[in-house]
Amino acid sequence: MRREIPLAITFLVGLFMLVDFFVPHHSVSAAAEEMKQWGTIVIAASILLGVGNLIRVHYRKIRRKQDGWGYSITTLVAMSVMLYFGGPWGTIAEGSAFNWMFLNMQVPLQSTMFSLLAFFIASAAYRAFRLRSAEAGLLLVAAIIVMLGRVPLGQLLTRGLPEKATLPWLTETIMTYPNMAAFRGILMGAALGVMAMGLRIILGIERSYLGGEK
Amino acid sequence: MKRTWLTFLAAAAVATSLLGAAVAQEAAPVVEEEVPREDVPLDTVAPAAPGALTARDYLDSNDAGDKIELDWELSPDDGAGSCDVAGYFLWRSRSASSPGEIVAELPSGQTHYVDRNLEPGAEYFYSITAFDGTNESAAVTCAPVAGRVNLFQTSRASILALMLVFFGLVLVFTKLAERGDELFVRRIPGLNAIEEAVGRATEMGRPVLYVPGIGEIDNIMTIASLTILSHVAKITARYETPLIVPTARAVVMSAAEEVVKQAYTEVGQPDAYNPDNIRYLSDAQFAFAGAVNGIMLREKPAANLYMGAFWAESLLLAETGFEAGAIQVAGTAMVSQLPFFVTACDFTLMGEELYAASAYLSREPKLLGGLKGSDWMKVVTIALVVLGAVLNFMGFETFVNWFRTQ
Amino acid sequence: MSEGFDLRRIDRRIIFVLVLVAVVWPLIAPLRLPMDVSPPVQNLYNTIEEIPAGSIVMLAGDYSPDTMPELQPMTDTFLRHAFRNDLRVVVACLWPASPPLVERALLPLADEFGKVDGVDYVNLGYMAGGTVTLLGMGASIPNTFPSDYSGTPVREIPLMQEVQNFDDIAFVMEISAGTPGTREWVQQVQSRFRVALGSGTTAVGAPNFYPYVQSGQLVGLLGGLKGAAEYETLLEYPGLATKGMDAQSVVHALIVVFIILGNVAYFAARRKGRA
Amino acid sequence: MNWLHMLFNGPPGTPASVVWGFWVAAILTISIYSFLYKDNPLYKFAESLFVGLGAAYWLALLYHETLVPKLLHPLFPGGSGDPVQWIRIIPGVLAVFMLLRFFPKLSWLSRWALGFIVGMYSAVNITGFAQADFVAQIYATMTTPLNSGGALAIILNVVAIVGVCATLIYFFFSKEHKGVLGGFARLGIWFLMIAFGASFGYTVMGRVSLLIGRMQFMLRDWLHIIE
Repeated sequence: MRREIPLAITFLVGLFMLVDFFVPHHSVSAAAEEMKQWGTIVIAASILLGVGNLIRVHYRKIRRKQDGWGYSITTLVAMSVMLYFGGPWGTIAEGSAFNWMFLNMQVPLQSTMFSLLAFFIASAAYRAFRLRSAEAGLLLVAAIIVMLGRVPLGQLLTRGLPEKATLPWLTETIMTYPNMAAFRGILMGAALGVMAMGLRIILGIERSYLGGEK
Repeated sequence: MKRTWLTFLAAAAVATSLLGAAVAQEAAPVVEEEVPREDVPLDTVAPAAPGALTARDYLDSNDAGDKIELDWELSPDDGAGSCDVAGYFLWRSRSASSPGEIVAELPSGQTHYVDRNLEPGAEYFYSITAFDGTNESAAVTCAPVAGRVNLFQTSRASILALMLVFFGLVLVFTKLAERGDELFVRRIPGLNAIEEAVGRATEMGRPVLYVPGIGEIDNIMTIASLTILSHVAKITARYETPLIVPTARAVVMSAAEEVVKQAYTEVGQPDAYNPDNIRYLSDAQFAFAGAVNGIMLREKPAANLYMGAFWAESLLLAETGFEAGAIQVAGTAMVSQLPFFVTACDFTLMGEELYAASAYLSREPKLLGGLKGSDWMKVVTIALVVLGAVLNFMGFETFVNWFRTQ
Repeated sequence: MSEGFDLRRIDRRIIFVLVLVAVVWPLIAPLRLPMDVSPPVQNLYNTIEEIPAGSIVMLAGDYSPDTMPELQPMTDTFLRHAFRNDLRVVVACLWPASPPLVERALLPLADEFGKVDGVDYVNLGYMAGGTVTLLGMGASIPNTFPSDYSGTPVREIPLMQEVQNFDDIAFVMEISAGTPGTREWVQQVQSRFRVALGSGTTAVGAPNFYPYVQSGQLVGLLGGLKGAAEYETLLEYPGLATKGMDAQSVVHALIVVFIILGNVAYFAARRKGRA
Repeated sequence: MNWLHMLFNGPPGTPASVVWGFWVAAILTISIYSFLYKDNPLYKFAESLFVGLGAAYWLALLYHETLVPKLLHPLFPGGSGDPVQWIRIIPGVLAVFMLLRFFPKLSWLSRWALGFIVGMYSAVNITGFAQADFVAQIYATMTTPLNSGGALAIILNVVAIVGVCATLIYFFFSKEHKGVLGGFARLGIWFLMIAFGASFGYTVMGRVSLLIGRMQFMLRDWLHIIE
């Protein structure tokens, strides 16, 4: 029973949502709408679960004094302070302490973290991106055209040439035809993969998401 | 069991198409009523009433029947005559006896409106008046009208049909695979590359590094990666080559432990399994990449295999591995990371190849069924695209328009 | 590997310093390179220009601070465009970090154009659920977002009295950094409810969406900082994106040089190794 | 002197909290960049700070923006005059079930909630992908204009149609890639490589833009060197 009920729920909810897509009748859509609102609530709970897990991991790390447990303290303290300002008793609006922490701590941390990649990509460009085959060569040539054609520099470099020989035109043509075609092929293939997976889940053939233990 | 399903799906397909055809007849427009025109001279009086008002079910056989489309002729004083029409009031009522309430105030010059969010299928009475800011003209009415309640979105018939064909293919092939039929899947060249890489590591007496990505355990790329890991582990177990598996997720680590341990047992080398080589490094993306790079520099693996879900760290890993001179084979369906793997690795399994490799190795019926079903659906797709393009070029649009979903 | 001086062995920190200089120098001393406009950006701009004044448009903010440099200028420029053309704006976010980021652009612009909260614009804030939330909005936007970002119930917001579902929205501008984002909006909203949809995405995502542009599922596409800069150019209001374009040009040139140099060094070393 | 004053007080009229904010942001930015020299405690500190703040932020937003308006208010409207929406007890129970995962003895109940979400997502994905990424793409490919727009446009459009088919053939696994099929597969890989090249170029562009954004913050908001 511990497996059958969830599988039945999955099947019924899935089937009903499929019907909702094809049948515009109001008796279906009214029920479906309320169910979608439930979906947002249950998904919120699943995110809560994720954050809860994070707390548990760091708590255990501190309790067992694992490597780097000091940093786990930082994590939990930072979290508590921010929650103190933004919890049920606090406010998250513009101008609040919570908002200040978001704008002046979270924003710079997160955006700087990812801007590191500019450096890494430059270093990899020099040290690892190789014309190891005809295919990789084609890739790099297309990449170089796009890199130059997508910035004002490309326009400057081919200024004066006929329109259809300029880097911006070449870039847009690559994007609109071969790039579009390949991505459309990938898109359709991926769509089939997702649909097959969805079918298996709704029919209960795929049940790994329920976890291992009985 | 599966046969019942197929029959059910086929029956559903037939039934829905018939139903769709039956319901799809367009609603006939309601005949409008002529209203005598009152010629009104000047601004102290109301403007002339608008011309004939027509109301009909919104011409879309796919809606829930909650929309009514209205058209009217301009008042003679709108843009002409005494030129004093400021706009129109559209009235709606559930009974013929009262004008009901104003549902819309429309600017002068407009002759069209779609009234929405009505009770599906209910009968409504509409009337329209012109106003000049102070005075309102006589009302023009039309016959009662009701939205048509549809049971099937006919514009989505092509989606349903192709979906059912595809689902049928997937289920048939899954059934065949379960029955033990030989389903041919070509060998993915990337698998040979993996085996060569492991072979070379053995020759050099150096370890193999296998990174299963930083996806969670429920990510299908991670799942595919674990299947390939099992294959790799069997080879390293036979050759007695150390296999290092760094992970970014605790759950993936325990899964990887299981997979590797079982692979070593299966080839009769349970003692060669070293649990210390399956490691959890860090959940944080860059910390994980940094730690893996550390392993590359210290333990000098001769083969680096990256299989699974990768994000921005792909670049850091492949660069360091390249620098260290290892043979590198990658596989991911993360399209934005593929370019970096292609240029920095010796071989790359791209997109669906990763899933195909895992189906090829595991021979699991549900994976094979999906793979074969998708394959033949691609054949159908190409045939449809070519046929459609030719017919469209020649001007036969009926066929092509059936695939239009909006 | 060959001995002695090897071009390939330079410390990567030298590369890092070069990149830093290539970014900072053009920011301090701008080169003012010319700007062209690509068709997907032009189409987006034209579509918005054709929306009648007074219509309600939606800004869907689905990004977080990490991609702000690319996407915040798009948010800014779209809101400026909408307010300039007297369009009313409903903001809805599927990413938790978006509401305050959009708010940061919204409040000063509303001041500048004299727009009133709740009448000319409303920020509905964040709602969990991703794709399911989008479908919920297709049925009822007020039921899906029962209150705005500051907690005011939608029934007390005048603008929301005119918004039931996507039938009331003339155009949706989706600012997207990943999932849920442009793909989900195309799948669940544009396809299902036939809304005109434009998208501003990170550069990383942009190539993936060209099939949607070709098919007309997206009326236009802003790809990365360049897309944002082109949009700023069309609106004749150059902002941070335009100012960043010089640095972008210089760094791209530097990276192209790195790729070429790296390959030359590699093949030279290989030839030497073989001989 | 003037510049130093600006650095610590901001342009005239700037509230102190804003200036302090810039300083905190700048210090955190530099902490992250210290990773470029090498991994170090300062970077690790900043990183763990980030994880904690991110989690707190998400929790607070979930509570204020989703759980209150969607669940708590409908069930406990208090003095607001709204009727109680009893039907929301169902998702409320499912949400509680979901959280029971933390208690090993009751964690099996969380599968009910999981089954609900997974079923809903699967169906919604099936129809979304089937319509937008499959049928709509077939339709768009079929209707690629082949008799207007001049010779070059027609050639490019034919290239696009061939490219879509060749890419699909490359990802076809039921036959060996030999003969004509092999030829098309080969063509498919060229299309893929050009697309990956484009993707490469765009990714470089994106990463560089992020760095430009940070530098604009450092040079403009914090140091007041640029406009």
